[in-house]
Amino acid sequence: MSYEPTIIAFLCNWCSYTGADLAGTSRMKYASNINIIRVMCSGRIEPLFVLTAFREGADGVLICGCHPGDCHYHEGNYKCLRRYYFLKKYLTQMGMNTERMRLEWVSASEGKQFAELADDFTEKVRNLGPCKIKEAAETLT
Amino acid sequence: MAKKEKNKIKLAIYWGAACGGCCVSILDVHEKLFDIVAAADLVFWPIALDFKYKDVENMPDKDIDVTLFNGAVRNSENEHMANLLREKTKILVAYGSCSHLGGIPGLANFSNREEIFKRVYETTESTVNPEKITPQTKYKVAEGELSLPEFYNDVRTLDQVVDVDYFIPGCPPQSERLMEVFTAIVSGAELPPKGSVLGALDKSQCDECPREKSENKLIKEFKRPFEIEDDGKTCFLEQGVICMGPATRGGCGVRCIEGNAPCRGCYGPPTSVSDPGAKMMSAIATIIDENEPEAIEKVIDSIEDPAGTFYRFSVPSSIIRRNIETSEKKAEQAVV
Amino acid sequence: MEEIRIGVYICWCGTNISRMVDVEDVARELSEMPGVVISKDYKYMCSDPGQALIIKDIKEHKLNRVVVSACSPRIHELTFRKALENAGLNPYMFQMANIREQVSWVHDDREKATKKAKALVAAAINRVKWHESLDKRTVSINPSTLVIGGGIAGITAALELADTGSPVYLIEKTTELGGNMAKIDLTFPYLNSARQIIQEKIERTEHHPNIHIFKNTVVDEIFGYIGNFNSIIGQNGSEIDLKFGNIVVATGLKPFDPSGLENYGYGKFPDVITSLEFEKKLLSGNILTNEGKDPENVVIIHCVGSRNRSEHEYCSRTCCMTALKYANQLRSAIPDANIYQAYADMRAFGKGCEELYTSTSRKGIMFLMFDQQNDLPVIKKAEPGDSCNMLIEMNEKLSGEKIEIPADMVILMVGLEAHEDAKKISHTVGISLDGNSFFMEKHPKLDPVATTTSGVYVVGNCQAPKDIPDTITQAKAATARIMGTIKQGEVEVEVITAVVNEDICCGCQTCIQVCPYTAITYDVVKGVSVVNEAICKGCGTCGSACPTGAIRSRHFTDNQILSQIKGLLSKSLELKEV
Amino acid sequence: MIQRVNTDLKKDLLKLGVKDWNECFHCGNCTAICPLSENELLFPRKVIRQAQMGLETSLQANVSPWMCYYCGECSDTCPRDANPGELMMSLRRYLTSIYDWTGLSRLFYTNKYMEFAAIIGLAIIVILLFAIWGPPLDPSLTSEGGVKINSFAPIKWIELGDWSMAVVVGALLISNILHMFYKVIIKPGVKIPLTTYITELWKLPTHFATQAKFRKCDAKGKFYWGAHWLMMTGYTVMFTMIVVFLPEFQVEKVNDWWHWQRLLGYYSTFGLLFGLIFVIIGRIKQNNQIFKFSHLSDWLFIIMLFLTTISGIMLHLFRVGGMPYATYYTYIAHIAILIPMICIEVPFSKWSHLAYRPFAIYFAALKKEAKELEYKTNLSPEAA
Repeated sequence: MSYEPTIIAFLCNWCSYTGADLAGTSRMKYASNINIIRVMCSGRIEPLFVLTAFREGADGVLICGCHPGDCHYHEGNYKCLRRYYFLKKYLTQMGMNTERMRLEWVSASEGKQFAELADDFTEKVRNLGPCKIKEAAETLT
Repeated sequence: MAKKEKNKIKLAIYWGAACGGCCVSILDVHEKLFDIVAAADLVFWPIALDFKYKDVENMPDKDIDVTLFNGAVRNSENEHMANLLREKTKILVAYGSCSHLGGIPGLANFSNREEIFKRVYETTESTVNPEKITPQTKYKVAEGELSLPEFYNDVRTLDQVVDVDYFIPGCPPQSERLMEVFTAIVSGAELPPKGSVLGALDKSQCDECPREKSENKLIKEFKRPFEIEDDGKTCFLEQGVICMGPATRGGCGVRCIEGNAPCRGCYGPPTSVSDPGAKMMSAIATIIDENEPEAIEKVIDSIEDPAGTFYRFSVPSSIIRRNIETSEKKAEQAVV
Repeated sequence: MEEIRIGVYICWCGTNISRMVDVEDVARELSEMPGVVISKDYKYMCSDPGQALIIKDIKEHKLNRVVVSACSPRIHELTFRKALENAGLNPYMFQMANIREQVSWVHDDREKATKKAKALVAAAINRVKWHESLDKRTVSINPSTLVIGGGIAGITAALELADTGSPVYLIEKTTELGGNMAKIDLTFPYLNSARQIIQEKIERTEHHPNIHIFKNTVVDEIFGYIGNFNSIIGQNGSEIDLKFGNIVVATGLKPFDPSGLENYGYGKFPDVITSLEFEKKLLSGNILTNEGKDPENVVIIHCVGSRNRSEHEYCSRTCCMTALKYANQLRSAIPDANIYQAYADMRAFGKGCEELYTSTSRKGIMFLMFDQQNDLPVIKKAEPGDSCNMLIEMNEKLSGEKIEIPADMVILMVGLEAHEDAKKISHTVGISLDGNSFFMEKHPKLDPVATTTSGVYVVGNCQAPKDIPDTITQAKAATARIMGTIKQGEVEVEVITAVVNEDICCGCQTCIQVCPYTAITYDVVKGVSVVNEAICKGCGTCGSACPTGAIRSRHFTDNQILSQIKGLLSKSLELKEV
Repeated sequence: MIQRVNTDLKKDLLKLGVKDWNECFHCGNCTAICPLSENELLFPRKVIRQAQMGLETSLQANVSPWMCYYCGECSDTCPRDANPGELMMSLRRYLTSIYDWTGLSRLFYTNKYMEFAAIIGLAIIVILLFAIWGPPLDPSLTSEGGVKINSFAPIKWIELGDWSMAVVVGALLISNILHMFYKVIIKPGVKIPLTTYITELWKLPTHFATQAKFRKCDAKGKFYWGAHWLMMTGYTVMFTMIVVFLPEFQVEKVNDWWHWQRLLGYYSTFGLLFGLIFVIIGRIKQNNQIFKFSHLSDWLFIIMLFLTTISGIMLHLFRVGGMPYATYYTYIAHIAILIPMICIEVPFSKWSHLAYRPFAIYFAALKKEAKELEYKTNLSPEAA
């Protein structure tokens, strides 16, 4: 069985989502494992979403926002950054490899960087193997 | 078996994996216990009355009107009784944090059975067990076969095992609240929709909290309660102490805060929140007053045990119910 | 609660999507999802017949939710929302799945692409179930406009607006109007005098009754939103409170500083000068070397700081033609001079430009080509015996020879780059910068004048390097847009805002400091937080920070996003075993 | 190697008659259309570029102008009317002036007064020599009825003059070719094994005799090659006969018309006349690219040759017709035209191309071999 990881990417509307669109309009090829969910700002992304994604079976979660200082809403990305580190610590405690979760800044002009990031992250998650959270949480033993 | 009086309801109380505090909280109604007894026949209450499981098994289905089930589901006995009582009961109430959210026993979900047994029966400082004897579910002796309930790998909430009608939160629930709910049930008033949390408020703790709150919530360092000189007036969060109040349902009468201790979240999340830990983590992370990764991590590191802090009472009911690493180990062992 | 009836539409986008995604299969499979009443595919959903199809179905099948799976919502979300509105449905009962930019254009395995498309559409279907009607909000428009920057772009915009009778506040950082255009002698391609053009405009601006000019002034902070911005600017020690409805950002750019490029020896050789320094010579009427002589050999080096990975990758657009302009001016000033154009590519697009190149190339001017990426010319000091001061060493591509050119004057055609304060300005007015620190337009093709912040327009060189006609065109386009909103008197604003559920809010006030716009205040009487929706821009940060779940980020609620995640994964997990 | 740009080269070339200097913008159409341009030696674009840029060394080492026979296709095709064909022609003048170490070539090309002065001066010297010596103007005929030409101009003296002129001119030409060799092969540092010099040597006589490349250039049937070949062979035959076989040629007894000497003489005369008339008409009518521009040196060359031919024909007719005085004066005139023509045109002017062309082809072949050798060495494992 060849394992294809499923990855959920939360992208902010202004920088990263536009950057992903740019990757599209530039016809840059990247792994089809990345599934994008749009939010207005990375500041909207909260642990609940990430945890739910893992619980529902995602193998990796990618979070992208504007570069520090470039947030469309001034500082939403910093809030995202703080939650990201918080979540990392919590997930480590829950015995999860936090490499399954990644935060990167992607600007609207960085279509190429997004495509490369998508490929790179997919490869990393592929190497980590399937995430067991769904299984662990739903199997009562 | 007590003779059924007219207009009296049949009430059962059972404890799963629990400390007994919930049962004590029922006793804590003091003289009002007479009101309860006047209104209800206690048909099953292992801590106080001598009934056998057989007696319950012999009851017709849905014979019991109300069962207050406290404690989490930890082993096969708990699970069996949960199923049995569900069968025999009209209104099954998850009573107290453990059956509601998993409670303190739920913290065991950070480990697995093997780890727990190893710790308890081998490595605790006071244990002398050179033969490494651990409990077995079945054991043959001359007199026949002895059996013990099976200790499960993880702790579950009641509603992860059976269908639950209502939840009364708290560790333990406040006796006053119990009486309110009990009175309501007995009076035959129209009950809220199934699945509701009874005996608590819709709003969270802060609504009742007498401490002074302001918008100055930015945090540079988290402190444990003993590390601050509490003025007894200012919101704990503003003093850098993690208080689960904002993400915890009110109704307990802010007892901990009245006692100058921050809320630990035993009443569980308000209706609008599914996973109190996730919400609280998000809120707390957002108000960290740093922008650089290293600085942020430093602030976070001042929280000793985030999972235990934010999910003190709710690990089994949370999104990531249990430690995935130990569960994976368990899975590996199973394969071997 | 009314029954949920969803219409799902999968767009072919000609072959753009259908080539890589089996759209018919997607439509067929998703028609089985609960709540889906009809599921169709169509060649071009955004076309008039495509929209008509949706409208017809909404009416016939009593649809109350619509999912369109096509291109990026950044392109056509508004189009389809309008269609819903035309069909009498609230426009927010709509969700788009982006299967072009995120699927067909970026993947090359048809099977996987189709599965991913299904997952994205399933996510949209799941999400749209939680959508709720949002009501339009309008705000009145203050007819005044703030123009930041007094160069040709800002002056043009200010004059256009002022001529229609609208008040304009023109803010200029320096002490003089005119910007870069006032520093140049002639314009290309027709070699008209730049000074004459700009001088007339400056005079008209300074005496215009509707234009209030603030020189020596910068804007530090702007509050508010489209139609109702305000800012406090300091002038002569006093503070003036300006109120305006729209903002034109026309802050221009600056020439690249070649000091860092060692190969050109700028700063080391006095006769290596930048284009703007050469303009100064032209304006003074004397083209002389540092020693006061007529230069015999002049080398004009193109693309200094442009089109190179180590400086700026973009083309600065104006330098080629300016270099040709210099060659013409030099030729007429010093007829015997040897003039060399060291260039990487000659870019002569635009009206009159190729003609300028052709006529210049016939004037005995030598065009030498070099490799701008890997092999730049190097300016060396000549030996004492040489008849010149400098030697320019380069690998000339057209001859394939390594050569050195004697020169006594070198003009560096420096590129154009964003001001260092672009970042600060972008924060002040709340717009984005692109990778080169130029202000980002709303859409590079469809809306090159507006920005992602309503009521803020970018014109001229602060958006990207451009020549004077393009700058003026953009300035006039922006003013046309602004005049449109002023005439309407009111404008629709963001409905995607945060809202506090007072029944849940416990008054912990965590949200208040989290808001970047101070849109949330604490209502002491009710003991709850309150969002000022006029100020709220809908980022959703407060919703994520609210520990009680009392704040809802409209159109991005927890339930909407969680359902989207669940819907996506329900389909996507099938992908795992390919 | 870094080449210093010679900013004055342009002015220099303009003096040598370069036309429309600024027009070329290196599109390369000329090179694409040229039937003679090959991968090994592409022209005219590259050499024009070198000339325009002032790359003296590269230009002087470049033999491609000699490869061009001026069919004019390039000039017809040029989108900017830069006349690349004519530039090649001008560059041949430039290269001739460079190869000539005496500097006379440059002097004559750039100063028409000096060129006229040299021609007229040499003619006067010839006439003066005859005058000083005072040849016997014997009006009587020999017993066979021939003019007593050998007593008028004794063969041994004429032969001595012939040979000394041939030696001087030859020495000048050979030294110029050696100079060309230096500029083309030695200075650019082309490394060629000795064997290659020998194996490629056959190209010299072959191209000299056949002008095969010109034929390729003339593929569209314009007869230029034929006319040129007739003229070239006629000239060569005549030159050889006069210098080597003078005793057979300058005879008092008129040979029968089928005698080989007379037949060859007629062939030469025909070849020269045909070619010259073709060229003169062409240059007057400017009926093709090749004739569109005529430098003074072009005219001088054909006029001198034409006059030499005409005077030679007249000399022959007077001799055959037994007209002693006419023969003697025509003889002096013929020599007075011939000597300046050969002395000026052969080493210093247009005639020199008869020698430079075959050598250019030879040198080009050497360079090509050298390049291939270098390529192979670079490919070999030792180099890696």
